[in-house]
Amino acid sequence: MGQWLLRATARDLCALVIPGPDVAAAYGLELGAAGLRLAATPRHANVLLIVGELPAALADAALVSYAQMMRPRGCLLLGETAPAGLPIGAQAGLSQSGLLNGLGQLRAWFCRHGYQQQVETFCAPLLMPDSASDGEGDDAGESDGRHQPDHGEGDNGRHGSHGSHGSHGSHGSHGSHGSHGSHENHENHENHENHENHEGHEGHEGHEGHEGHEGHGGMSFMSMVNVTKDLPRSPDGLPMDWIEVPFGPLFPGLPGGLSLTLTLDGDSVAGVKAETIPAACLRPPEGGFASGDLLRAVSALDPLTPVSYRLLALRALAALGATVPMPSARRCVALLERERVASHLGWLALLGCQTGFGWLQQRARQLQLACLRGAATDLRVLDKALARLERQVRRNRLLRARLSGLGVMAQQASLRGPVARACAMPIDARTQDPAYGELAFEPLCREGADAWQRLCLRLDELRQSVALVAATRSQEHSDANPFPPGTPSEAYAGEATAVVETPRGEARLHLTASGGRVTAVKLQPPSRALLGQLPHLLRQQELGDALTCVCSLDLSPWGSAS
Amino acid sequence: MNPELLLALLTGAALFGVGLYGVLSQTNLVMLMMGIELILAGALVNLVAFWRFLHAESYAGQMFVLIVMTVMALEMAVGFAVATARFRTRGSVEMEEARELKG
Amino acid sequence: MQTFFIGFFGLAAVVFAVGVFRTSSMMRSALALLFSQTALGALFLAMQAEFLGVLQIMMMATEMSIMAIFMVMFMMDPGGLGGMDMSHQKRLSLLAGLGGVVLVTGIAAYTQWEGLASATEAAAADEQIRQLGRELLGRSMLVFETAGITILTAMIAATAVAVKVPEQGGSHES
Amino acid sequence: MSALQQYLVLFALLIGAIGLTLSLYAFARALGRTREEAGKNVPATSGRLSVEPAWVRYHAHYLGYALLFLAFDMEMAYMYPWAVVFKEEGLVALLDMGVFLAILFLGLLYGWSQGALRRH
Amino acid sequence: MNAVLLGLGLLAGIYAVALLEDRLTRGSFAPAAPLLAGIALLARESVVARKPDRLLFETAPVLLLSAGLLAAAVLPLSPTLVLVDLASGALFVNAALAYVLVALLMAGWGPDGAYAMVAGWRFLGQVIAYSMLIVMPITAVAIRAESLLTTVIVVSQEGWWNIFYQPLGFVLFYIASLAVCFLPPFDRPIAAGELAAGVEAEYTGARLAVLRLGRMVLVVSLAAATTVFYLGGWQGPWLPPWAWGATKVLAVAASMLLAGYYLPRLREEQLLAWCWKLGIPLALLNIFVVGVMVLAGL
Repeated sequence: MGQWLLRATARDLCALVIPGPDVAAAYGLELGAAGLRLAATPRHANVLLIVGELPAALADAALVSYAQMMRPRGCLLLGETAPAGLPIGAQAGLSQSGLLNGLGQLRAWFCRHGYQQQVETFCAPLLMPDSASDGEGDDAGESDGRHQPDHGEGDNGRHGSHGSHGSHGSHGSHGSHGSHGSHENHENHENHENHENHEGHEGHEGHEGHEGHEGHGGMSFMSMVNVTKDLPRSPDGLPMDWIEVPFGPLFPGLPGGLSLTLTLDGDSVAGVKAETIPAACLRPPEGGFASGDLLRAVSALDPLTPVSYRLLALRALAALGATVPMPSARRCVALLERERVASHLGWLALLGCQTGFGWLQQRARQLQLACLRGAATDLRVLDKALARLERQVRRNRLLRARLSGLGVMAQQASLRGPVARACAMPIDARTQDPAYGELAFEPLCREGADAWQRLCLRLDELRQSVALVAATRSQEHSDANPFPPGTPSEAYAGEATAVVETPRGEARLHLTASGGRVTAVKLQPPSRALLGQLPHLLRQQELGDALTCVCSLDLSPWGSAS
Repeated sequence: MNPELLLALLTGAALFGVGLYGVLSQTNLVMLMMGIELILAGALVNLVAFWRFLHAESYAGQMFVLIVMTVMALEMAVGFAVATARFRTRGSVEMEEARELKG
Repeated sequence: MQTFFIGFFGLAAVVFAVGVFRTSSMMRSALALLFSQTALGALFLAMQAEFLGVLQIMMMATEMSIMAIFMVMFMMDPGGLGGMDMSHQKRLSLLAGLGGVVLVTGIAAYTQWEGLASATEAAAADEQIRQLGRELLGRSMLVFETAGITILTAMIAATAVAVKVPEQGGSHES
Repeated sequence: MSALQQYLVLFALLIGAIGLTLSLYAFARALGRTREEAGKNVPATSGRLSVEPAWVRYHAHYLGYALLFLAFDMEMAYMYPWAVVFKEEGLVALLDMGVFLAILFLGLLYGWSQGALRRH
Repeated sequence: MNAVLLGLGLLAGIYAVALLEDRLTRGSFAPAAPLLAGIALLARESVVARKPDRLLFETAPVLLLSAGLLAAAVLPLSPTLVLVDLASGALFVNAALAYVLVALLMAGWGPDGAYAMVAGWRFLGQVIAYSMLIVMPITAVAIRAESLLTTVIVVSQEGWWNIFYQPLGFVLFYIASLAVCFLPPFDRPIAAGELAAGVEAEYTGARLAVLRLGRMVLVVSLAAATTVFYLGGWQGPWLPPWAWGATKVLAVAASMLLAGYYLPRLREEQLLAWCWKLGIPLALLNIFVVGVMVLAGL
């Protein structure tokens, strides 16, 4: 019976992808074809799929998510290094065949380990402070549906403000509050003169302010007027409690790795905090980067657009005076444009996921993967498919109604990339590139600056990019690595800057070098200016609209703060 | 004596009692309205019981039930509207405080 | 059988009603009221008032859910995390409540209901709805139209009181 | 089937649904119990441990709609009995309900004009 | 006997719906997938989030399932295949559906999780708009049938199905039923992209299985309601009545799922405004038009 069940479980794998399905797709992984379902939350997943190397922030998220998954659960690592403390069920290479192979291993692993009696309890140091505040596993057990009434008495002083004790109140075990100092008020309460005394409980305001959410602290009777007096008011004049809710780093509707913390007033956004993944790897080691290391570090910076970043590093090194293994100018155009097509399609898939547009999500993902497979797809076929997709999307009245008027950007000098071009600002680093000049490249622009115009602009650019690739008539590589082999020479010094128009806008790399070693690296990634715009852009938007806004900007969380 | 009728009337009486307790004991406008809802619910039970066990042929009884239901809904609509307005201006819907602020 | 179910749902309604004031969680309180009303609907069904029963079950579900919105919006501690008590003059209220129950029960018990009854067999359920419809369009037409006017008044009152936002520092927008 | 028997069947269906659920739970429980682990029971918020309790005074931005609904919904109570006898009563029924609905619609229009029909 | 047949029919319907939904979300077809998913859920652990309102948390899945089942109980598959032919059947469907809202509200509040709570409240907003569009078109159907009995409603459509007699009512009812069973484009309470599964987010293992089962039952029930009220129920040539009934229910369910696949989710603002400013006046107009048509003897 157990074996039979496990075999059934092993055939139904539901994965939570870290850093996110967008990154997996950028690596060319077809998750659906491998039989995986995607989970929106770790609660519903039984496979934690780790794609590539995780930066520290995401490694923590992986641990937390793993802890929140239900047993039987397994972890599949595609890549080399696993986050510390995570039990790995299966490991394989970072490719489609690796994925299939790894899933096979994982299924076998499930059948072997699924219902083992002696399993170790998973625990990471990161989870501990929290578990202490909630009492050891008080609710996890299905033991009898009631909490032990006496748990955590010793922690009162520290955790009272969480209201963790209050939760017992709702289970009828009122007795457990006896020890709580402020509880006396209860008993006196029948006598309603006490009401006028509520100012006497000022002492509690302290522990209230500590949480910032007055609603929770109250063990004593407090005047509602006092509580609401200082609360911020919503536009309709009601003083409500606001909560901070994390969206990300593993939120399905946002680029994987981007962490938004939204302050929600009901379902309106009252405040935004955005965190990205710090590019720790760009800090030069003792004595500076060797050029090969720099090349590796920069191109691994953003898994969404590895080609652009590699090209950026190559150009920067070339500008320093190094001899670099650079592909021909035409070939560079082809590579960049192909990546732009794939990236825009990946963005469309994310938009589809965010707006619940199933068809768009799947179609765009298919085309993205086809585009990434390179030689396997004929350009004309791709162009035709894109034309169809474009027609369908543009014709969709509901999508238009959803996106129109959302996230209108003001023209600003700091804007770059498609967002700027949708604001009628023809800013494009490609115009300075002579190779593009030969192909008579003109940047496309649109007016309106809302999410719908950004969508339209990206659709236009998709077609334009396919046309550019076709115009270069460069030989398609079936090779995984389209760049010529070899490492740059080590003879250079001085300072230089290189610019590449990545799919999200212009990325600028500034290198300082001496004696053939790069001693300082300064990267200006394309999404930085936009991150600063978020609080203004999302203010008082409805939650769904706010997330669509963020999605429409196509932020990349990678390497944003160096 | 018809036991069904008595049972229904007892239910109505109990609901009325609970509602009355709520109206008198709650300090809060919203909770107070729940008490009123319960009192009206008690009335509903009695009306239906009277219709069923006394005058099953007269549909004015059922009509009366519809009217009471309407009253329940409207009481809520207006009550909550008042609560919203009060909350917006005073930051509270406590009845005690309402008195306090007035005096 | 009918007696049993009348008693059962009556008891359920009362138990839920008591629950309304016995919990510190606003959500529980609102839902207890909801299920109290649902039990009443079932009680109506047991009393063969089918249309009224189903109507009660339907109407109260949405109306009491809306009540939950306002409970959660305006009460200090909607989760009941603090176990706060928000009542006053408890003993007095309890006495008044009990007094009310005793009084009403007394009246119910000592009235000679048999003398008041005229017909005690309920018509078939679909016939009832039809009869109610005829009543609505016949004798009770004015009552019905008055109900309409009342609803209109309530709508206007609710809108006027609750929706208009007092201007404050020009910060209000849609 | 008499009306009371019909209600009994519906009630039995309700009990049956509860029974089905309980038996599914019992089956799942028989397969093994949940292991208590740190962090497992914290509400999932996309890869971060959520600290704050979510039970707050939630701002329902559609409260204008909710208030109108409370009143407007009552029309249903009258419409069903009316609909059933519509054919036999004829024009009277149409006019009666026409007036009633016109009155209600007026209320809706008033709410609309005052901005109750929008997010606040 | 009838009950068993209806139960089997319902099971088949649920399986078909689950299959199609799996096909749409994953993009590949696997006939055993829903079964495996169900087994996997039952075989998995089930956890209650810390500090929950346990009573509400546990009741919600049962209530959702019961609401769906009760709605289905009064809808006929053929003249004889109906569990309970209730005299106010059409109203009873509404009453049962109202508890979907209550169930989701409970599921949202119960676990004390932010995503779930926002999702629960949003669904309330959605339902108080769209439940009107369920109720009002049914009134127009009842006008024509002169009864609330679901079987009589089907018979009243002899020759001229309601979808042709009152197309406006059909469209409104269809859209509203999408909203009530929170299928896309109205799936805001369980949207992955907006709230990471929202109401379902804290449900795991067997509890999630029951919650999802409840939703499937709901979809089938609403498809059956659409069939009974607008598509002439079991009526049709050549095939036996039950076959027609089943075919129509499945077709409607499939169309409901497919509609969401090709449409993006609505914005809350538009969702509410369109319903109140467009849907309700149209529903009233529909009632009036049907009334006039009935009086004119059409």
